[in-house]
Amino acid sequence: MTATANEQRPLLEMRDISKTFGASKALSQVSLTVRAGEVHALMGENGAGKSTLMKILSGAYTADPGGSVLIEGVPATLGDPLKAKAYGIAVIYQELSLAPNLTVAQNMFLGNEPSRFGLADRAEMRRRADPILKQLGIDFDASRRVAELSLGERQMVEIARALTTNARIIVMDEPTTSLTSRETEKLFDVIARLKADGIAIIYISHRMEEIYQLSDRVSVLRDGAYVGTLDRADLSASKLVSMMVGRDLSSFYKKEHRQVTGERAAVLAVRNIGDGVKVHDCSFEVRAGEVLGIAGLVGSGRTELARLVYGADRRATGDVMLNGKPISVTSPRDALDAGIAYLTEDRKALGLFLDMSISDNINIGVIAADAKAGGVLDFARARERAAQAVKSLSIRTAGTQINVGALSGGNQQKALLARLLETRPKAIILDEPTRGVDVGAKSEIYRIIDELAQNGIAIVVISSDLPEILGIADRVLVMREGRIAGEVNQPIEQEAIMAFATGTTGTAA
Amino acid sequence: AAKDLNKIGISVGLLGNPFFVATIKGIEDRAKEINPNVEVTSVSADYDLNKQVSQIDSFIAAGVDIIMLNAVDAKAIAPAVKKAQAAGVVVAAFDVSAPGADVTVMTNNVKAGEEACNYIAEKLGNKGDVVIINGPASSSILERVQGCKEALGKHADIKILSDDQNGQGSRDGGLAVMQGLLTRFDKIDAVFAINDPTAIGAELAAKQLNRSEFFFTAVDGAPDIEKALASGNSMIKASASQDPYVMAGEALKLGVEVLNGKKPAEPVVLLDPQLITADNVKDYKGWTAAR
Amino acid sequence: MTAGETEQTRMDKLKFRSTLTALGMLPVLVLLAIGFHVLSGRFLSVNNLSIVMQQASINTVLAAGMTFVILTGGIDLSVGSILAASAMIAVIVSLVPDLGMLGVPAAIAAGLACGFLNGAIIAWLKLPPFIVTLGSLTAIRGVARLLGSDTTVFNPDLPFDFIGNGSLFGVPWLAIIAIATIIVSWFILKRTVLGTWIYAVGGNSEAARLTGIKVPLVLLFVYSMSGLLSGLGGAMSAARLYAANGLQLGQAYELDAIAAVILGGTSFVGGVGSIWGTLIGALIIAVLSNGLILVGVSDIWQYIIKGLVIIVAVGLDRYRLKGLSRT
Amino acid sequence: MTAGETEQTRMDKLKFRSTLTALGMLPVLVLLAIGFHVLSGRFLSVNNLSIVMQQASINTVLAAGMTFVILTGGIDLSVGSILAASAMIAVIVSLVPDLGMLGVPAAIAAGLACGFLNGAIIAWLKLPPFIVTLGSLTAIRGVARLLGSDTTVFNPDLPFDFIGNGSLFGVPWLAIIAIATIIVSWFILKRTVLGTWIYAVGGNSEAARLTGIKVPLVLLFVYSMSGLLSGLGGAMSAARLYAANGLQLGQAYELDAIAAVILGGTSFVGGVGSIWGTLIGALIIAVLSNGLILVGVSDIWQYIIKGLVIIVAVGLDRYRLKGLSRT
Ligand SMILES: Nc1ncnc2c1ncn2[C@@H]1O[C@H](COP(=O)(O)OP(=O)(O)OP(=O)(O)O)[C@@H](O)[C@H]1O
Ligand SMILES: Nc1ncnc2c1ncn2[C@@H]1O[C@H](COP(=O)(O)OP(=O)(O)OP(=O)(O)O)[C@@H](O)[C@H]1O
Ligand SMILES: [Mg+2]
Ligand SMILES: [Mg+2]
Repeated sequence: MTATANEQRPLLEMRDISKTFGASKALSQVSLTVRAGEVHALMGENGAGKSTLMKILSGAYTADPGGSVLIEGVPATLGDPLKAKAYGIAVIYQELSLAPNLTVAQNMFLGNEPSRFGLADRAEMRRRADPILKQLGIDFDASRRVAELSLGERQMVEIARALTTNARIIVMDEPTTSLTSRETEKLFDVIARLKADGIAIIYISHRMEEIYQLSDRVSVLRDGAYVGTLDRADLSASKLVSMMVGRDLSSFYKKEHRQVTGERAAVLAVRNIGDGVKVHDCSFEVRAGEVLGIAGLVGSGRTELARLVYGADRRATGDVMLNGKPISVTSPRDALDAGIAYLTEDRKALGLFLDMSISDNINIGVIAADAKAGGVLDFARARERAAQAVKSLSIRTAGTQINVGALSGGNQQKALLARLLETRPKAIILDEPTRGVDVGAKSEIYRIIDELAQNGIAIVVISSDLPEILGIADRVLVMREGRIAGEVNQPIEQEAIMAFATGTTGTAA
Repeated sequence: AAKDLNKIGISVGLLGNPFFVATIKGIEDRAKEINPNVEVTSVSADYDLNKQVSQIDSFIAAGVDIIMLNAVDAKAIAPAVKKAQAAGVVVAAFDVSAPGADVTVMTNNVKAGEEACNYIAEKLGNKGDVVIINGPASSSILERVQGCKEALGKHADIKILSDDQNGQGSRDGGLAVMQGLLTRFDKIDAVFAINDPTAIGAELAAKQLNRSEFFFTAVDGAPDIEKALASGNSMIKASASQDPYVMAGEALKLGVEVLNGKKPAEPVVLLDPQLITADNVKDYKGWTAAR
Repeated sequence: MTAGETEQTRMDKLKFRSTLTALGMLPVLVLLAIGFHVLSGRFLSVNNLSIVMQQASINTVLAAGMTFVILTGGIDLSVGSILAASAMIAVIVSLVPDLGMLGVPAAIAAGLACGFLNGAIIAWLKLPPFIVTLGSLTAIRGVARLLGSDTTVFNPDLPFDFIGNGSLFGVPWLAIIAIATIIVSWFILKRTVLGTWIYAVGGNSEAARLTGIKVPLVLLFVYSMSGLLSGLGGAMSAARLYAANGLQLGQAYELDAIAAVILGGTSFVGGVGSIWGTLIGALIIAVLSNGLILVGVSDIWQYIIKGLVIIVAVGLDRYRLKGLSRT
Repeated sequence: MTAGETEQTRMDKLKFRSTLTALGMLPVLVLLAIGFHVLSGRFLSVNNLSIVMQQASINTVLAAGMTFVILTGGIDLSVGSILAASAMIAVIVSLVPDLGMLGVPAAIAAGLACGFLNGAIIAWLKLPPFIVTLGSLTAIRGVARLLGSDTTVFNPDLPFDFIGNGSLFGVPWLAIIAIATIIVSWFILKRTVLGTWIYAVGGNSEAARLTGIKVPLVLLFVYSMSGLLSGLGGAMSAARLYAANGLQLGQAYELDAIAAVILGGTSFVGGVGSIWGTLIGALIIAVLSNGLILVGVSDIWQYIIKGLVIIVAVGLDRYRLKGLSRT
């Protein structure tokens, strides 16, 4: 495979691309060469400039003057999404870019509608959409409104959209962050087929195993600069990591707490909780210092379950108990007061206040408790807390007063985590805690989870990243169609989880 | 202490009304006769007292000699008038009284209402059902309605079916209200509209619904009603007309006299309305007539 | 099996819900109509219904244009002023001998020009719609006054007065125009590619841009459309009144138009809503005004009741949809 | 190193940018003032500036309340009606022998009550603010008329008239109240927990809820605040005019208040903006109205110029920020 790809001439060449945002240089003189029929992985830490480079390719941003882009050796003028489209470039964006009020089919063909005399041809749309959806193993209807889909399902739509155009170059910017292994496999099948058709794929991901599995070559960016390209043959974790971060990460997925035993009292216990629609009759408990993983396929109801426990949605049945006492949770406020915290899977839409400072974002949950008489803000205390959090979670930022929106994804995630920790929870539910987070930040988040566990906090981790679940959970619950399909105890094995998730075994307890 | 007339500020209730355009013309013409280089600034208060008071403040700051005032509120404008006078500015009111103004010239609105409704009573033989289409509660409109009710009240057999619907003093308001009233009442003998646009709008409603058992009277003598009366086939039979051009010009002349130190013999001058009907409209000199 | 079943019930639920949403405020409208009929005994007469349709017509046309704008997440405050300016032009042109009939196209063209200007500033200079149209609300009002030198222009022999006062098979022309406007708008919004783009821009304008939709052109279109329909409204108003006044005509019409759109369930955030809802919203407003006069409620109480009914109406609507919403 | 350096310059740029943003439309205000002075020779007199401040004061107070509301992503259309009702109450109470001074607190309380109602409906019934306050715009207008049986209430011996016409060390009381309102608002927004919550709710209301902020209480507060300040505006208006009229007073004031807020750089989407910007926005509007009269521009042209200046002002602002903005 690699050999044939090597012989092909470059389909895409990006030369000396630079991009400045206001004062900050996101890219400086980056070059990238991609051949037809290869999967070219692009790696780098959060904020390294991967998405920016791809947005220049797709015409979403205009590059600084000086660089050039060549397609099949011919200089191309990009700078506008339409032109990029005309060159056969399709992009799956990292931040989902769907119109929530339109249907799946409409979104797939947005800006590219099959039409007759300006009239949208719905039948044709459906005719062309269905095979693509089927190919991706999508089981929801193309006439569903995107607003009604879960994050993972939306990501599938985004992928489906890239396949509707006859693109020669498809960019996939972290396409699997909300996907579980089953969907990911489907995606990989599709990628293999595209590759065979001679289509070039630029693949961005923070998941190492995907890179190993897929890529023909890997290019690495660091701090907006091009570091180098590795051939498949030369790939190794240590090489990649050191290219990306310039240091060694040995403590990946390392669990050190490991002393949880059955005698420990349950901190958080949930009995027969359900909302009557997407979640039915779920019960589980988490002990102090325990990390309980929740796995399941996309749309299996894990997020919904967490939101019910946290009081974010109205529940139809069930009780929540903390330290053995039933508590009444009808709103997130109640949950927080009782000592339950929840980290949302969608940090931009549901977590952060992007126009507020890092300090405000970290402190917002506790400013009321910290306030001086009359509800006057205690700035000194807030600054102190923010500085402390930035230090202990290693949030990489120039200061605590800049907007959290200016941080890279991983650092945003840590800021959000810091907010939860400031409330000193007894139990904490983390929904996809490392979504879109780079290796370095990931290992730091694992370290934080570990520390929390050691401090006796009960932790629930919902994750679509199976290796992650395997690596950090002490025990795993698997959800399927809104119910808890089974529990996997030590030693935790991938096959057992997948069996429950896909329903190939009967329900066990 | 005599002063020259250099700057005039005019504030009227609502400039878009041809009535006020005529008043401004009247003021400008008379003022130019006195000083051809006079500077005239006219503004519309849009029936907002706060706005009018602000405008008076601004006029004082701009150093006008006379403020020609069509008060938005006949009572509540008093403090602003006092303030202007304290700053040495003469205040001449027209169309609506302004307490404390140096001079006031206005139409006798009670009389206007009376004349229009006397015409109704006469024409109906002192018997029948009458509708009054009311308008925004300004003093002149209140007075017209009051005059009308006094005139109709003299006849026991005349019944007022409705008097609390607001036609906003405009064509479309009159049209909408009349459509409702016509659906509500099967038989109406006459309608008094508080001004001409209301009457014209109401007539449009009647024509649309093919109702013709009644007729209209109104107050104003606006240009569009002249045409209607002259056409002879209009259901509007009479309008108690005012003469805004003369009225405002008169107010300015009296104001200039005050400016020159002459106390007016009569601080409030009431001009009598003239009832125009199809018969005498030929001789009527309208608002827009060249003078 | 179970999965299929739940999928089925869910689909049913979804269908049921979208029917309900489309139905929107219709129940409120029906309730109001019946209420007024019981109280006045006259509301549901053919004659009166035709009056209500007439009274609703201009607002319906304005609200249709406003629907386009609000669907993209914008707002157009200038519709009342554009209506006034176009009505002035309609009457002024109608006074030209022999060319009188051109008053209608002239008014529409004037409206289109104003809307195009709004759209150009919003789309290309990227200024906030609220401020831009607030500015043009004021400026175009000035132009409307200038056109008639601040007086009422009128034409008792308006050549196109049948539009305002005539009817076809008993249906007033005004109502026919309003319904035609709604149907055309529906067609554009739901059947054309442009319509999809309008919804997409309102739902997520950055996403729309990234898929290659020319967002500025879409914005230009919706504001031009709103302007054009305001111009049409101006012609209708002129035809109805045989006259126009630059200052008084159309004051605060934007509020009624926006109210119709929002009552009709279109979201201020953009991207969500339907033109049928707008029609029902406009009818509710007209029914209220007409019904309260019929029942003989005094002007003051009309204000109070109207205000309360508007709030209660959306309240009912919300309550109706409640069982189906997320939280 | 390089990373540290760029970080540093970025921080500098960010600071510079936020200063510029806070500065907002100040340059436009200064330009307008100088322009009017050059043209009229009288604008910058102490006397006239005091008049401008007075004229700006009521709108400033309303706009301060509106800033709270718009920061949460809402809107309050009812401020003009609340102002009218409160002014009626202020004058009516002032006529009660011996208790006359209570007119001011009565007006404020009335405003607060109206605002609280708006807030309660919006926060707990979760109805759209535009419709709710459009409803109360109408309903409260009716109540205001009812209060005075549709006439002007008048009190030439208003016990608290010094508020409207007196001054302290040459500064009109009205202006002092307006500035005090701005300072208190600034304090609440920037120095208290509540203020942070207001920004948070406007920035991302779902995230705010998930963070445990009681979003309904925050909404209740901002609409109550807007009502209270409208009540204060009513008292100020009554004190200035010695009178109040339920129908005419405060018509379309909401548009001026919103314009001041938006001119001041507060975003309609919520979460972004500052109260100082609002002050400058309100001053720009007052300067325009006063300056155009001073220069002797006719009423019609005042409309046209005002409209254009508003658009040009935001245009300039956008242009000024362009080099610094993200995209
Ligand atoms: N619109 C923007 N304005 C200002 N700075 C930006 C903008 N977009 C990105 N940046 C900055 O550019 C740098 C590169 O960001 P980019 O999104 O390309 O990183 P990435 O490699 O895709 O990271 P991640 O893995 O977190 O997605 C970061 O420092 C980021 O803060
Ligand atoms: N806003 C919404 N409106 C309607 N349905 C929704 C909404 N959000 C999610 N759903 C549906 O609820 C089901 C469960 O979604 P949930 O987000 O709980 O799944 P999940 O297991 O967390 O999946 P993911 O990994 O995709 O986040 C999905 O079928 C999804 O389509
Ligand atoms: Mg990225
Ligand atoms: Mg999830």
